[in-house]
Amino acid sequence: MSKRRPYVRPMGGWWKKNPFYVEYMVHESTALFVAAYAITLLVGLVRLGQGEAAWNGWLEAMKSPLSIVAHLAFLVAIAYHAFTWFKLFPLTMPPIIVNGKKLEPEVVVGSGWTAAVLAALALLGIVWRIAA
Amino acid sequence: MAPPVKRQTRKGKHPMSEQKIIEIEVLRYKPESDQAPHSEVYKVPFTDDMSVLQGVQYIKDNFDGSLTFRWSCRMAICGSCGMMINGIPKLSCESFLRDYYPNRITIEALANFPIEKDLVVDLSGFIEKLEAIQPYIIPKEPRTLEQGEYIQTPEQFSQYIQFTSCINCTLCYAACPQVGLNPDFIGPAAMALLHRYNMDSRDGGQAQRMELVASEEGVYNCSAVGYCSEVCPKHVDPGNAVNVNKINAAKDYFLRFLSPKGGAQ
Amino acid sequence: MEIYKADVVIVGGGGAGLRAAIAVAESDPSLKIALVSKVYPMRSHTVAAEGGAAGVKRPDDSFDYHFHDTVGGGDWLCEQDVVEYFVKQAPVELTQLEHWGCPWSRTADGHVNVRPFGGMKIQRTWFAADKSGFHILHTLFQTSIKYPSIKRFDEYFVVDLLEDEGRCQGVVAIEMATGEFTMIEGKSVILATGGAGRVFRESTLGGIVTGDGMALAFRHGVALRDMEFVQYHPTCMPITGLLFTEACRGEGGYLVNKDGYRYLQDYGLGPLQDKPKNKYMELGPRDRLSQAFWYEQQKGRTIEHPVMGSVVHLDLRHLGEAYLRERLPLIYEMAETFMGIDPAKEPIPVRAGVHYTMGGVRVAGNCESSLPGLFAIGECASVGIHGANRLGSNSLTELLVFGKVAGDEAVKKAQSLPPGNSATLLKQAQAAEQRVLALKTKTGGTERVATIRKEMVKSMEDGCGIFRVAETMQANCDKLAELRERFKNINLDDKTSVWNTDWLSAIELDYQLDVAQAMAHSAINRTESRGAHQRLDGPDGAYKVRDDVNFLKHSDAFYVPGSAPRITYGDVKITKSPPEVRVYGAAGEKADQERKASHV
Amino acid sequence: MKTRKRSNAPIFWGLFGAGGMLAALFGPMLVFITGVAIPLGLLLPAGTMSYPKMLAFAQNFIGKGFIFVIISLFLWHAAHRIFHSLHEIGIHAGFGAKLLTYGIALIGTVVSAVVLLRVGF
Ligand SMILES: Cc1cc2nc3c(=O)[nH]c(=O)nc-3n(C[C@H](O)[C@H](O)[C@H](O)COP(=O)(O)OP(=O)(O)OC[C@H]3O[C@@H](n4cnc5c(N)ncnc54)[C@H](O)[C@@H]3O)c2cc1C
Ligand code: SF4
Ligand code: F3S
Ligand code: FES
Repeated sequence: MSKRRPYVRPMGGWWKKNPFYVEYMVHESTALFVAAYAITLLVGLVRLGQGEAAWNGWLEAMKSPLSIVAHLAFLVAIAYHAFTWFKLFPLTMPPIIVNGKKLEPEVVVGSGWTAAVLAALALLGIVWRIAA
Repeated sequence: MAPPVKRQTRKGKHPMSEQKIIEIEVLRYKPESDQAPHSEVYKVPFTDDMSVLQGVQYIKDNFDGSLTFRWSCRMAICGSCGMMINGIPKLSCESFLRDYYPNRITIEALANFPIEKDLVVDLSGFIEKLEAIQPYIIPKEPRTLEQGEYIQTPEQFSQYIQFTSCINCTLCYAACPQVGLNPDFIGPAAMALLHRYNMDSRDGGQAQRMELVASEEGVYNCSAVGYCSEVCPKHVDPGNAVNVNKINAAKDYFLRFLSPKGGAQ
Repeated sequence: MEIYKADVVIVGGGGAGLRAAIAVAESDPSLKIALVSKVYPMRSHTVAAEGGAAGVKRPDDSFDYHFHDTVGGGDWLCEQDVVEYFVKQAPVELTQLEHWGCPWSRTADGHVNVRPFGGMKIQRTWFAADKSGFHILHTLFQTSIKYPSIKRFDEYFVVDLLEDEGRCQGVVAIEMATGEFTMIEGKSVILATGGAGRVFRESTLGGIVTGDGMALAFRHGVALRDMEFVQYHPTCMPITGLLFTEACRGEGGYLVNKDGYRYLQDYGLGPLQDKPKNKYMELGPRDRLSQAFWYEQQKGRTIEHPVMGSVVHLDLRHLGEAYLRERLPLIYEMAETFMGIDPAKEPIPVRAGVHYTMGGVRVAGNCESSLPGLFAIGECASVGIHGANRLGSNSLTELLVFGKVAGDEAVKKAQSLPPGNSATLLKQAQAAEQRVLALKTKTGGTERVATIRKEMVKSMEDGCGIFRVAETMQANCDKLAELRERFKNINLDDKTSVWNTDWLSAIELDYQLDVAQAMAHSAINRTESRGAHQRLDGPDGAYKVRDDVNFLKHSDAFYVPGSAPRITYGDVKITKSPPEVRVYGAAGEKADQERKASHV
Repeated sequence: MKTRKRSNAPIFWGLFGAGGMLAALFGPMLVFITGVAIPLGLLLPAGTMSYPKMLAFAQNFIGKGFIFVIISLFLWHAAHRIFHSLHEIGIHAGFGAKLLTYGIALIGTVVSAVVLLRVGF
């Protein structure tokens, strides 16, 4: 009879054990804010479908201090999402090889952030043009 | 080819001789008498050139011969001596006591593996995963020995060479929570090795290996935590291998509806 | 006891063992192979080899050159017929490894590249950066997974050989995870257990390199040949003994003493060369370079360091960071992490350390020992290609060439022999089990494993150093005899079954003491200087020179239970290279030319 | 050799990735526009999101597509991450967890599709 008795350590609370994991959990939790924002938009869309009064009601609700505070929180969380999303690119994307050399991770991440800023500005510009 | 070394080097240079005493707290587990692991603290005299491995050896040689751990090469190439050092998976032969002094240093068996005894973990699951990925050349164009070597251009060489540096130390498994949460997950190092063969211009086995990549034990267990690549002592970037293969597996998943033969079943 | 019936048992999962296993699996897939190793195969010490593997590659090279470099490098103590076979097979095997995926470093046009190495006339060392052994081992291990007939016994520790009807028929091993015994039967047994350098103190070798296979064969009456020849490598890290590969010099590194002087020019290796030149200066053979280090130390021209002791400098600075990172990445990292030195900015302090055992289990050219059915390959074997001094990069190739030979021979055996008598074998295995268990369970002893080990390595270093004299050699023999006695009084801290490394290291120590005795006694009996065995004594210093009249002979050490080994001598096979003066540098070149002239 | 079951994750993972990318590129600015700038009357012209403008936007092909993609992919992105996180904190991947995450995303997708179809072209 074998005297082996391998001991399996429990996983509970693993994410508290290392700052790296804590950060991971934080950036994962931005998903809650993305979901909340998407639902806000969905409600808006439904109201839009219900006619002008309903839509205006939604617009009004968006002005409540609670809503403003919530959206500021969404803004921070989703901006952090964007920040980490591109930061992970060297991990998640195939390496880009230029002249036989792998593009440095800093370059990849930097390009991602730049793209995000440009996309945001473009969006603002388009909205502006449609509105004007 | 080697990526830049991130590791810190010492300012003070050559090891100095004065002896200091460091406290080493070791998580001990004796399967034949202990219900669960417990810690023991040892006071170890050390010099600046001593690695954590040498600290542990000192304990075995002088205090308690029953302390159990794996080691061999002492030069960070055989991959035996991984431990959790202050909670971080590291090769104990290339971690130095001086970097922790005067604080106490805690040592534990690699996380996410069952502990067999003290610092020795059960690696059989990992070895099965290595074997499962078909880690050998499945020739694209077979060649006889008389025909000599395959030609491999620097570009072709650079595609896979990084993923050949894995020493199977399993630090990345200890770093990956998804391995802990689902022990069947094929995991970072095995995927890096799979990717190594897929990317080799001599190999034509990518389609054969897809079944595993795309399976329930495969790449989609990874949630891009990325700590695997962070702790890898050989800069293999196993996390990248896993994540790139998510893309490959997704292509295969959708394309199989289009192509007559399809990918994996 | 568990029983497993194999056709071929291979002990050792290093380069040699894996190559043999693949050879058997390829030539007859119906044979059952048991590959037994005390560590997972990819942890074997082959993993640490840095520089590369020799095999003729360039058009300006030839088998003849490789032959002469090897035989001359071995100070004519080589089996020349075996060397002839070896040099011819070398490129075949290295190409085979390429087909299996080994990432050899390449030239810009995609062909395998070769680098210069010490004692080689033309560059012919195939390399994979400075991790050649690592890549060879992992390639072989991964390739071995392809063959279902290879059953691995990973982390099984072999404690005895089984012998019946006058032939070797299997092994007994401890499953380390449980502490239980397994008998593995086989029609042939191949030992591939690696070297024994851990009987010394400062060495480039991993903790597992304890000479187990040598001791196993020795105890079964097989001779250990040429054990006095222990290679010191000239460029090791002080204290730890970690290796800075010869490729550092192959790539153009300099060795300088405390005055910044390239001292090798004073030791028959000059004149000074700027660029690496084969067989000159830093590319001389290891024995000569280590000896030069010793002389510098005697002359007070080494650098004295309070902790590291006497060192010289390995200077790589002129090669530049980019080149070093490409060609010697491991060396670069090792210098940084272990010593806090940036080799592109500072010279690396180095000293000579134990590196390789030229001797080993005596086998014929087909790798079979005097005990039928028992083969030996790799560093644990003495097949006769290294003689008195191995040339760097010949041993990795040896693993492949002779791994294949032994595999093929074992297949022939397995196909022609009937299965053994299991009952008799089991009885033997059980006796071995009792003997080995007794070491663990016995109480009342007072000696610790670590203490005896420490005294052994110290004594070996003093008695079997780069230069040797009768007095310290005798003291070493006496010390080892004393330690043998004290070993009987050993007491283990750990008496449990699961993963008992206290017990395993005691068994290893037992092996080491046998091997150490074989070395010590072979050394004291050889009253000449040849290759790695250099003496400073004798009447009027008579032993300082080579003595072909009396000692152009292999030494054979035989086990004598409870006593010092018996040493006898055997002939050396000479085919086409009669002994000459062994010279390098300009003198070597001149001798080469003279030889050529006399041949036409 | 062991036969392995093919994972269906590529679908969810693909949606997750697409949503994550959109959220990273446009998320912060969208939140700023709809949740901060418009309600507070900052920066953008008044009436930017007035009923006629928004209705027209929702009736336009591109506008319709944009709204649909943003809402549904944001939801799938979040659902996938939350599903994993539940697993990670020890609430294991059962049917309940799937219903709570992917279920909500599915409902959101269907609802937005229906509304967008109903507002006409
Ligand atoms: C630092 C270093 C650098 C080197 N560089 C070079 C070089 O550049 N070129 C070159 O040609 N040579 C080099 N060498 C030498 C060469 O690497 C070795 O001689 C060779 O690798 C030995 O291989 P092996 O297969 O015989 O043994 P190893 O690789 O040592 O394998 C021994 C195997 O036997 C097993 N084993 C041992 N005892 C037992 C037991 N009791 N029970 C079960 N299993 C057991 C072990 O587990 C292991 O698997 C170098 C050596 C060192 C140390
Ligand atoms: S990928 Fe890196 S961390 Fe993982 S086993 Fe290989 S070398 Fe170790
Ligand atoms: S840590 Fe684990 S989750 Fe993925 S990126 Fe690495 S395998
Ligand atoms: S002892 Fe080999 S990696 Fe540390």
